[in-house]
Amino acid sequence: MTGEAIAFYALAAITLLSGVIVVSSPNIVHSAVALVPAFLGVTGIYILLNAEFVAGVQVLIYAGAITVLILFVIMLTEGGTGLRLQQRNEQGTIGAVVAAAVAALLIAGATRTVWTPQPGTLATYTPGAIGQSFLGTNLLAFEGTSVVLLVSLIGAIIIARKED
Amino acid sequence: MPWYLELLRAIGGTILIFSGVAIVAAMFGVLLERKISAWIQSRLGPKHVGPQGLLQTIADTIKLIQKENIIPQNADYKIFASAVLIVPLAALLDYVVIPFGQTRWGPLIFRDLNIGVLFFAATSSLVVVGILMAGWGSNNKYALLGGLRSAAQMVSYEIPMALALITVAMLAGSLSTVTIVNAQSHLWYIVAQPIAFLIFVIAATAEVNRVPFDLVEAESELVAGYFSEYSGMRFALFQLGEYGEMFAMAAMAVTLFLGGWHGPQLLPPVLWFVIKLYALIFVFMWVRWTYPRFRIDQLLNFSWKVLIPVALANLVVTAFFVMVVHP
Amino acid sequence: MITLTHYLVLSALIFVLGLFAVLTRRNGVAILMGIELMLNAANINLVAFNKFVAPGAMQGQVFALIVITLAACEAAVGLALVLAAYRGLETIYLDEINLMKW
Amino acid sequence: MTPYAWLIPLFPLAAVAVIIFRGERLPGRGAFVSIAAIVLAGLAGLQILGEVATAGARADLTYRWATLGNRPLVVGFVVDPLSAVMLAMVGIVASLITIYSVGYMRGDPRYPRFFAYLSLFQFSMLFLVLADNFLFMYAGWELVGLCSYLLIGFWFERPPAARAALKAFITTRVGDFSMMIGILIFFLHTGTLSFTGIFQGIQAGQITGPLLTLAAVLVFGGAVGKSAQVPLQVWLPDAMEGPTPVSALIHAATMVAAGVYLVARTYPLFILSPGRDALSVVAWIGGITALLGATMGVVEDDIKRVLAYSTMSQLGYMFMGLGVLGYSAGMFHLITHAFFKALLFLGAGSIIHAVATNDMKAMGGLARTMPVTFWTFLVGTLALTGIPPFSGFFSKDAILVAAYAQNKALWVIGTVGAFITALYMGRLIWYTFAGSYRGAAEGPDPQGGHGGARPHESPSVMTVPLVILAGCTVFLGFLERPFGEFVRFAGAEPPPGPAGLVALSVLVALAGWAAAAAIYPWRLVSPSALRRRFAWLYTILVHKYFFDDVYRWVFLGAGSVLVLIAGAFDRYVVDGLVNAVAWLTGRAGWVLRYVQTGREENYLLLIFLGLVVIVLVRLIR
Repeated sequence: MTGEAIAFYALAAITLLSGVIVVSSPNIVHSAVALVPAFLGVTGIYILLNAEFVAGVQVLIYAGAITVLILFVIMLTEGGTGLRLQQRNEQGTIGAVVAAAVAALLIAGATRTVWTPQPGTLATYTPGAIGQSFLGTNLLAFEGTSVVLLVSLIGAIIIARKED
Repeated sequence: MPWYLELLRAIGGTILIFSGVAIVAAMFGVLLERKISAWIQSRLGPKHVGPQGLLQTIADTIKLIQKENIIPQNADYKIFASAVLIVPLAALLDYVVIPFGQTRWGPLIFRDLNIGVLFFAATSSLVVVGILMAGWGSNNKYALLGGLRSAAQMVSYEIPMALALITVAMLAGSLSTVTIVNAQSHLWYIVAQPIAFLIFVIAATAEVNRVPFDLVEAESELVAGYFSEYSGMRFALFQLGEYGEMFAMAAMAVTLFLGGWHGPQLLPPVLWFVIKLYALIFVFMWVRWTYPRFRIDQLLNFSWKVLIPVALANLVVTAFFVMVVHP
Repeated sequence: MITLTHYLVLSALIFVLGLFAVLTRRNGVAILMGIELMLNAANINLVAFNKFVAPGAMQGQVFALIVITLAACEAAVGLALVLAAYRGLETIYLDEINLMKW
Repeated sequence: MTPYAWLIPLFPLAAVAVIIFRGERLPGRGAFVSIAAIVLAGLAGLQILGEVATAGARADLTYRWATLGNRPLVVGFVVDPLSAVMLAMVGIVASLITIYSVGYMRGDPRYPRFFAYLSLFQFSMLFLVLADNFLFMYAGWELVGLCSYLLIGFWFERPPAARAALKAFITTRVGDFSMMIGILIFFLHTGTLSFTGIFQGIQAGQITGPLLTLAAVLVFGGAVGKSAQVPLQVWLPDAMEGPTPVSALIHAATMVAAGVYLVARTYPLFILSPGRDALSVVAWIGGITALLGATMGVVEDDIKRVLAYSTMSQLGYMFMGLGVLGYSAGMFHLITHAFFKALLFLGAGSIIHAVATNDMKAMGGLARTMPVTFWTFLVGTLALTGIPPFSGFFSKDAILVAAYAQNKALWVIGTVGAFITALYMGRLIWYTFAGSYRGAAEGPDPQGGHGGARPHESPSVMTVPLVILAGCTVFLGFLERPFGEFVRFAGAEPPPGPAGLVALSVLVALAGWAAAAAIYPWRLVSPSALRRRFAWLYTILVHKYFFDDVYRWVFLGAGSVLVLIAGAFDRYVVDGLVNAVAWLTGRAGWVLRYVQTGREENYLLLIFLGLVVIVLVRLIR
């Protein structure tokens, strides 16, 4: 067990355990709060993968913004007032079966494929390099994303505002 | 040794050491706050414990540790208890990337991350989660309202703050705090970017929930906001987190705009940093005891309708200068 | 030695957790949380493939960032929809929102 | 200047943009923009004409626009004597008419729009004139057609105007379609759309025999439609519903002459067709139209329609001239006709402006009240009827000489036409200007330009263009020889005719005047007696040779039967099928809708279930 393996397994455990709480907790607030360690675990995974900028953005957006947004909405809707006994719908069992089957297939596919790792040197993923890539080769995707961002911003405001 | 393990070690070390530093800073900060408020309000302030009341906070801390931890009857215990950890932890994480000074062996910093500023923004944004958890977990309407206000406020003010950070990073051409400080060896960015500095300080004041943006814990409206129900050591931890966050914000402002440890050769760099830090802290306290409080709608409007447009315009103008005028 | 497969299995498990949430939760917000988990799993894949299969490239991280951005969009719009539904129908439980059914 | 000729059409186009968007808010409601644009374009046109005439400047500005398959689509503009002359003519006439319109259209609620349309037309016409390929030519062709439609129907509140606009558009469309087919045939066989490329292709034998003749005639079909030749002449008289400056500009001077210009521009197509069959078609169509138009003019009472028939007939002369190898004669007649017919129309407009009616029988005695109009109108009439030394005499005479050398039958037709021309124009003059005013004493609306029981001379903004045009009319005729050397086509130079020929045609014209004088002022023969005596002829003429009726019967009658059948087919077979499908889908949906739970979880579950099943099946097989 190298340090890397220890870190990986610890982070995976954090992520998966929090994930289980997210999907299974009968209390929606607990689910939402459990998202934070799950996202932070994924952040750690990114750091293990040398993607520190992605990790920073992950914390900033997922843990810092999306979770807060989700908690906010829960508290503005019924999550803040009362608990429902029934959080799971009628297809819980078959859903679990299907999810398990998908998991089995995905894991089988991941483990049985022979991946040939490229031994090339890892690029230094500085923020500057990523920025160059965004405004260079991936400019179209960048612009498209910004348009989507703008549209969803406007759309969210229009959907959520009170009609008067 | 792979660098990610180094990072983990650095974080651990920061937490260990800065728990000490930050606790001391927070305790001293509380004392300072009381002294300054007293001075501004023409009172004397704490005076009996130790010389000139210097040991007052220590006494308070001991008192708080001794006190019973009261948990409200219908509180959500897990959330109620874990919220206490998140707030100070997030505040302490901020210190990882703050360069305190220059020594013979290099800058005095735990890790000079190349995403330093982003790291700072990310960790400081985590505080909101803790506050929301505290507000909801207390099962108290004042606490919940305080938590919700805090969430709205902090999410709103994170944006102008991040824009101000980006402006500075753009000028320095790096997200690394050490590089940014070194880039100011001749000219502090408060001169080049007065607007960004103002925006940062205003947003920082809002982020740490201080007057005039202290709606989250507005005593006259919400008792103590999200930590109304906390007592004893948990209350102390919240205080620690809050003051730690304030010191972190001030330190970041010093790093980004006031030239960090740079200063005339008279004093060692670390001392320069501390002087600037406390000057800024004094400004925060001065403002706190001088200004009245905003209304919640004024607060949110101010962020979305004034600060963000101004910050965006500033960003564009800066980008223009960086790219076109002075490449 | 942690290989690509480790990351892929982890991402598959996170994805399935998200899928399970989406399939079985009644609460609209919980379903959004499941979607966020699935997107995170996809991001792990992107970054892991970038490191192991195409070490010189940027695309994996770049697209992970784009996915994060789009996740933020999705969360904003989705939560706005949940709010609107709650305001109009007084429920965010998706099986109770059936005005247009049949 | 010549290399920048392509800029000329842009002046009016800019004016269109300015007037459309700012017109109502500009001082003088934007008319000056239009005037400035066309005057500038006209001056540039004159400058180019000068350069081409003196320095022999030429320009062929080509641009490779696109590649269709392996065929390059080369477009561009050409400046040569032909287009230079047309540029100058269009520029001058259009400038004068635009200035005139300021007076004529004063007070119209859609005043700026009128000038915008006028400028748009000028742009299109200049564009058409400069085109060096069929693509641009066709584009300009359609654009002038559009402007014609818009301007004929400018007063669209009046049902006849709206109907006339539609009629003009649809009738010319028939010709345009034929032209398009012709162009496509050429493109198919020579692989190019540029005129020179097609001419070279023909000389290289890429398209020969009857197909060449057919294609040339099809292209000529466009000219037939646009220039109102038999059998597509029916729209031109109705087009007189438009404002009179429009009639002068579009339906006398420029657009209808575009057909003639097209034939002149693509002259090699016709002259190279086997046995010059295509050229003969042009000549005969022109000759027939010349005669038919003139005869119909005799019985018409509407002053503008008389002029319209006259235009039609004169265009016939031009085609005839081109058809009998009188290339420069035909083109010269185009130019002189443009000036004197514009003059006549503007004079008629001035009259209509004064008396507020189109009916000649309600006029009379206007020579005294409107002296400027009368004298200029008389100049135009004399030119039209071919009295020396007015310009019409020279050009028409040249055509007749060419016809005499080539085809005696056409010469006879042309000469008879000249007689009738003098007859109906004399009738017009005497009805309008002589005698006493027969206009009703009841005054139409007292305010507005088109009113007043008492005829009066028009404002100078209208009379000055008349005088200038009259001056041109007088003076242009003496340019016959230089013109013939300037605009000519090798191989289409008719031999000089016998000397008596000129005298004969003058005599014929004078005879026409004399006959008119005998009938109208002197009453040697009463018009009504003539009408009774030749009742059958009168009926035919009044009904315009029954063209409209035949078209109505054939196209509307047969067409409506066809439409009925097609409608029934559509309703019962096509719609029936669609309805059956819809019914089936509806029933299926009625049953299957219970599958649509409207719940995302169910759908997603099925999607992933399906995914699992598909992957498993794939793994097992």
